[in-house]
Amino acid sequence: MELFLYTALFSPLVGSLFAALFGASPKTKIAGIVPSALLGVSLISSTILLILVFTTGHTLHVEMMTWMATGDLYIPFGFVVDQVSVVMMMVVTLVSTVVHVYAVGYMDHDKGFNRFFSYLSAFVFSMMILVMSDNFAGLFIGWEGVGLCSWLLIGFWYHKESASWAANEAFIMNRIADLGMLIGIFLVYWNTGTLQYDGAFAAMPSLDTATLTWIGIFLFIGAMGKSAQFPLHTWLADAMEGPTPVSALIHAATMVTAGVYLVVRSSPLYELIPNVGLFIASLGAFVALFAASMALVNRDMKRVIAYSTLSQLGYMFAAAGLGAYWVALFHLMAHAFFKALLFLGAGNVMHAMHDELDPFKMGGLGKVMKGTFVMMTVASVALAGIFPLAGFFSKDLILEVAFVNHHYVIYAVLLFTAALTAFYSFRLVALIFHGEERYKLFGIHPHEAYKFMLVAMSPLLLLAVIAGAFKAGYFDMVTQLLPDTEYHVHSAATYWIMTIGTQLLVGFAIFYAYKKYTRRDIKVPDGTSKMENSFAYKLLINQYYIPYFYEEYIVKAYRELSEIFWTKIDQKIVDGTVDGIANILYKTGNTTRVMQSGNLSTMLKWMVAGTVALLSLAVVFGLAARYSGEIKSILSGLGV
Amino acid sequence: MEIGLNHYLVLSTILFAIGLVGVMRRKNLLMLFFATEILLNSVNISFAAISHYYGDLTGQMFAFFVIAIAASEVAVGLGLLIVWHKKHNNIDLDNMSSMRG
Amino acid sequence: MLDHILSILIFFPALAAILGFVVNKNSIRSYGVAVATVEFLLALWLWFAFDSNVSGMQFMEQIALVPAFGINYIVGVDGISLFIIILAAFFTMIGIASLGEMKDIKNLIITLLFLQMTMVGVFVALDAIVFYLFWELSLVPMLYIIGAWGGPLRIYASVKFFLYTFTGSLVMLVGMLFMAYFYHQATGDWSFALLDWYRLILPESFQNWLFVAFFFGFAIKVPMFPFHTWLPYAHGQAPTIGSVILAAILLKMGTYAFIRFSLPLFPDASVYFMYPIAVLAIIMIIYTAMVAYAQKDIKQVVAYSSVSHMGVIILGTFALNVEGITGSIFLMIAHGVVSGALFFLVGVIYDRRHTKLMSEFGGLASVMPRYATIFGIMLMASVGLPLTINFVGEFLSLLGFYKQSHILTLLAGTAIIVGAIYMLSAYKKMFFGVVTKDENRNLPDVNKKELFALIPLTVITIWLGVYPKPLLEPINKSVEGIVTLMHEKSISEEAKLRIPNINKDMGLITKSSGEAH
Amino acid sequence: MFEAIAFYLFAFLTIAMFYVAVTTSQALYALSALAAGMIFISAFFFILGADFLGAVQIVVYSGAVMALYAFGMMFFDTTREVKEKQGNKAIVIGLSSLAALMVVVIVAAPIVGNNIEAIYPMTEGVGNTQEVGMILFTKYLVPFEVAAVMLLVAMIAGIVLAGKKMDLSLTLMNDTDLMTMKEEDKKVHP
Repeated sequence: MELFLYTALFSPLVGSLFAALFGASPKTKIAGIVPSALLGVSLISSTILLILVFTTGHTLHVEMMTWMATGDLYIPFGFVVDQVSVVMMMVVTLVSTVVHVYAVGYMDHDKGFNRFFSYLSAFVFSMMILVMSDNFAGLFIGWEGVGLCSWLLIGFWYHKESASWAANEAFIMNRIADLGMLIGIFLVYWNTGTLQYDGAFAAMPSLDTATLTWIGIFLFIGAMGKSAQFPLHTWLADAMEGPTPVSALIHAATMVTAGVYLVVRSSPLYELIPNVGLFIASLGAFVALFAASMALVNRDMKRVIAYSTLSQLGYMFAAAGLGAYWVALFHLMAHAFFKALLFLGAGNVMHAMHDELDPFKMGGLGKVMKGTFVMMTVASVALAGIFPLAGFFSKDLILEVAFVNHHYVIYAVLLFTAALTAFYSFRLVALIFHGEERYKLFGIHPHEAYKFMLVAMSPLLLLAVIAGAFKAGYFDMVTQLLPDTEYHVHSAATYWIMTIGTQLLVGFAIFYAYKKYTRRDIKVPDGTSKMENSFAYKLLINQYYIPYFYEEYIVKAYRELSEIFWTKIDQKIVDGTVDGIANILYKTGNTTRVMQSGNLSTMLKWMVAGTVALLSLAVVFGLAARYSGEIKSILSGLGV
Repeated sequence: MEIGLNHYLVLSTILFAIGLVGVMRRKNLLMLFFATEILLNSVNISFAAISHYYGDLTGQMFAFFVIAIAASEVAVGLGLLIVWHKKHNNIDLDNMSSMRG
Repeated sequence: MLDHILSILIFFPALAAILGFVVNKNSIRSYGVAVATVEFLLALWLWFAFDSNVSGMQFMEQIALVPAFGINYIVGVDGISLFIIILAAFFTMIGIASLGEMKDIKNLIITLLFLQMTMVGVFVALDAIVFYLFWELSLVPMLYIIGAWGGPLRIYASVKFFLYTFTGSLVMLVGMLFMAYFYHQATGDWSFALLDWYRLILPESFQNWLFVAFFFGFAIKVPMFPFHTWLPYAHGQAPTIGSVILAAILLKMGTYAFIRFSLPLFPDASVYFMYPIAVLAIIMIIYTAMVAYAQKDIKQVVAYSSVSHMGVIILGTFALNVEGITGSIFLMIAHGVVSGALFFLVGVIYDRRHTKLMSEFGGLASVMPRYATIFGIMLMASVGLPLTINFVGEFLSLLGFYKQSHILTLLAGTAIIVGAIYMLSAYKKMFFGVVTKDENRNLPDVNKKELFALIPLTVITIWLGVYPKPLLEPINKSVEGIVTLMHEKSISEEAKLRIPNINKDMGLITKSSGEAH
Repeated sequence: MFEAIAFYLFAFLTIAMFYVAVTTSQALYALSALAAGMIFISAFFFILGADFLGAVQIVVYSGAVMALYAFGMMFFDTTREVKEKQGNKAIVIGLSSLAALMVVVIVAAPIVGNNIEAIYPMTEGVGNTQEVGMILFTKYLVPFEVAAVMLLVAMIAGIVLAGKKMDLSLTLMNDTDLMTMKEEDKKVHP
């Protein structure tokens, strides 16, 4: 069994190194095929492990080698395959295989083809480490590795200034959260003596709640950065600069969910500190609403989908915060499938429209791009949470959790956001695929993506539809590790009212979006219409002016402060004092040179002055020596 | 009114002060030499006085040697002065500053 | 042969240097490489023969120099100093091998070999006066390297470097003499041997004063916050090889001396001064990182970045527990490798364009892909990405210091953020974007000679990041020795509390690590 | 009683003479005042019982040194009075008076221990000159000889420096000057 574990883990690394060999040379097909194949192998070995864990129920725990061993600290490269990590492995490997195959088609005109695949496989490798590691330090390795690969991939088209800027922003913002994570890890080590999950979680109940709350908060700060929660969310929208397969893999399915995985993985800790859980849930609900509102008005197709990811992440954190870890994980899985599908569909549309992103400039593409149209509609329906598809089973479950735990405020917010989600996802679909062919005005003639790209997307389509069915089997497996609280509304009546109600609400939102955006007279908004100058619209289009605030008051302030530090303090003060001392010595030398002016009389005067000084000293000390007794008494009187 | 050692010492201090004034004030080197003579003599007086009041001849010994030194100093000093005079035909102190620091 | 290996390690390069005068000009380069390689092999042999589960000194040698005052030539190596010696030998070898075209290269190679002698000497000397001797001698070759082969402002930079460090070490010398005097008072006979001094327990007030005296000498060398202004000038004007050796090895003398001298000799003073020095270290980290961000010249960015990393090292040293000190020693070696490599890289681009201003470059990634990848790896290492060598050091140092104070570590932790900011913005200015200047259009990529230096450094950065055990084990063993010594020697109550008692927890160690297997 | 009168008289006279020597602008007045001052100082010596010293003072100082100065003065054209660029007087007067004050304070307040005992005690009844002779040639023989040598050196220096022709140092002159000098010598005494 260990063989499968190691293949699942290291095949992406092998694929990445293989592709890296061709790094500098121009596009070679092999550099794309081999990593995808290796990822297929990793997918197969993960499914075998899933079947093993699902059927027999016992987990794998293997230690490859020691990493750091000093004093009491002992950190091995240990890997564990238990219920939670096998689910994550499945999600990661499946989505990345699909994205790899898709990317072979998507990137074939790009001269950095080989480099792209080495970075993408490296990303999957670090994600696998993050998911499979058995201790916090291993998690941190994956954490930073994923951050590095996202920096490489966002900044893939480095000749674009905005791409490299977005890459740096993403990396630095993740770094800020990683500091919180690091402090959390230190707290865990110094309080429980070990960083292994099992050892640490076993020792945690004995700690006092104050330290536990601190550990919970710091670990959550780490999760916040990676999953782009409220204060650190601006990087996710800018990360759309990267190629679409990257957004599909990293900023929809895997990396952003790492934060949720962390919270789910440290569920024993968050069980002990419910108030932190409540904070996480309320922040999650807030972010859900916050992101959904921004998605309503955005005019860039990929950013709308990015904001919907952010909003769904809010849902997951809400569920995890309320203690329903298995629900959060389930929603994570389901969301990964249909969101990746949505992104890949968007990729097809982008290619067809020669990298044009504004949905208002498209329209009526449904006739031309039949396959993508079907896939994106099904994905949006799943996202909205209509009955048979995956979204219903995971998202509505979260609403139930909120309702059962009597957090009606969170329930209301999440319900309203569900409606918003339905509205903006179908606003997108309507604008792109229905209505009048506005693209003709811009002289673009779109064409459907390659056949094998659509085939590659089909597993995601299938899963988006049937993922809900796994709920039962998934539930028995995962709850062996996570707390298995059942969420049943006491009376069947309220249950039915609730579900039917949400379905109607969502249906109505979809219908309204369709009616509004498939009208004939839609034209590209050019800032004149009344709606655009309304305060709300301006607030939302500028993302509540948060990026402006960050740029103005943090980035610019930091730059000016460092400029001051350098020019003023470092050169003037610190260096100044050093050179000042040197100058003082030099100047005193100069002034005293006057004494030896060669003129005998002045020199004699100085001589006599010297003797007078010495004589006066003699007098003073003589007197002091003689009357020392009296002087001491006077001084002590003065209290010296 | 008994003349004590202090009187002599006060006297030699006054003379010494006058010598100092001379040394510092004079711009003419020859006059400067005169002033140094005064300094030396004032010291001699104190030597003699101390040797007298402490009944010890060492003071006088020193006085002799001081006189000997003074004599040779004047000899050499005047010689140099003459040589300087031949070269610059003035013995003004202010333009003798070739030994500037 | 084996028990005199340390003296050979010290004096072999010196003799070779003297012989170097005889070697004629055009074969001096191969002569230099040969000597450096032999030295490196000797160092490897030392590592091979080094027994890593002995915490005390190995390969000790003792020759009486001035018996009257107990000054004798004592040398010994333990886990702490072993790897810095190997690093010094390694860097001299790859430095000489990858020397570009320099004027009168013969004298340069001879000076480098002399520098090699002094470097090894500092790290093996166990007698205060011999240590001081090598400590001063190491300034002279560096003075020539910067002064003769440096940039336009070289005289100012080299004189400033020399005088600054020199005054610091004078204060240190006074400290040493006082220490010897106290030793004489306490035990009646004169001795400058460090191991005798370890057994001397001084009252607190003396410890504080002596600590301050030693602190000035070491702080200027590290360089710590207020005394760091010589470093940017020294790096700015030094030739590539000078900067590499200065950054990789010479900066480590200060921090090594803290661990070898200040901590064990004055445990109570170290505890007493822990917070002020920690605050200084934090200022060092954040302040110099921000200054690095404001720099226009890539070499200054790297110079200030090394000051920032030294801040983390100082923090680790003054964590006064095994994890912290081991982390700081490991970070010394890590910083040596990474900043050495970074200065090589800056040298590579300087040889091609003879300018270090970042505004001159842009879009180099497309012009020089191999150079960009190596620079990227080194950038990630210097920012402290896990699985690179720097992360292990930084992680352990910050972890160690966390036990002493939570808030200060949180502040020091911002090192990883501010570090990322200035390194990434420098990388973006140089490598990303479109090629604007046409001189950059056809710059040749990294050639074989430069790769000879860079590839081993990259391999070490990754290898020691993934598998640091071979280094961590001996360091850990020797540090445990020092920490137990400090714990027993410390008088004040607070010191007993701050410095962990290793052998009491011995039971705990076996239990927790056993159970974790 | 007599001694006090003599002391004050001579003291006043000496101070007056030296004051004149220092402040006059006429070189001649300065020289003569100085010589007179010397005489009065020798008078002090006699009062203090150091007869031999007084004699020596008169002979050497007033005689030889003053004579030397007289010759020296004739050499320099000091007939017209000497213009003195007066530096600011305040410093000069201030400094010297301060110095004098300091010394007086030190002497007056017996800070200096007064337990000096005589090394070579004066024995009563024996003539001062005899005693001086005895001590000079027994205890202070070496310094005496050294003083003699010093005087010899000073004499030779005086001659060499002040000699007419001798200031042209032979080593510094170049060959041509040497040749011309030789011809002149031949002409003067063939």
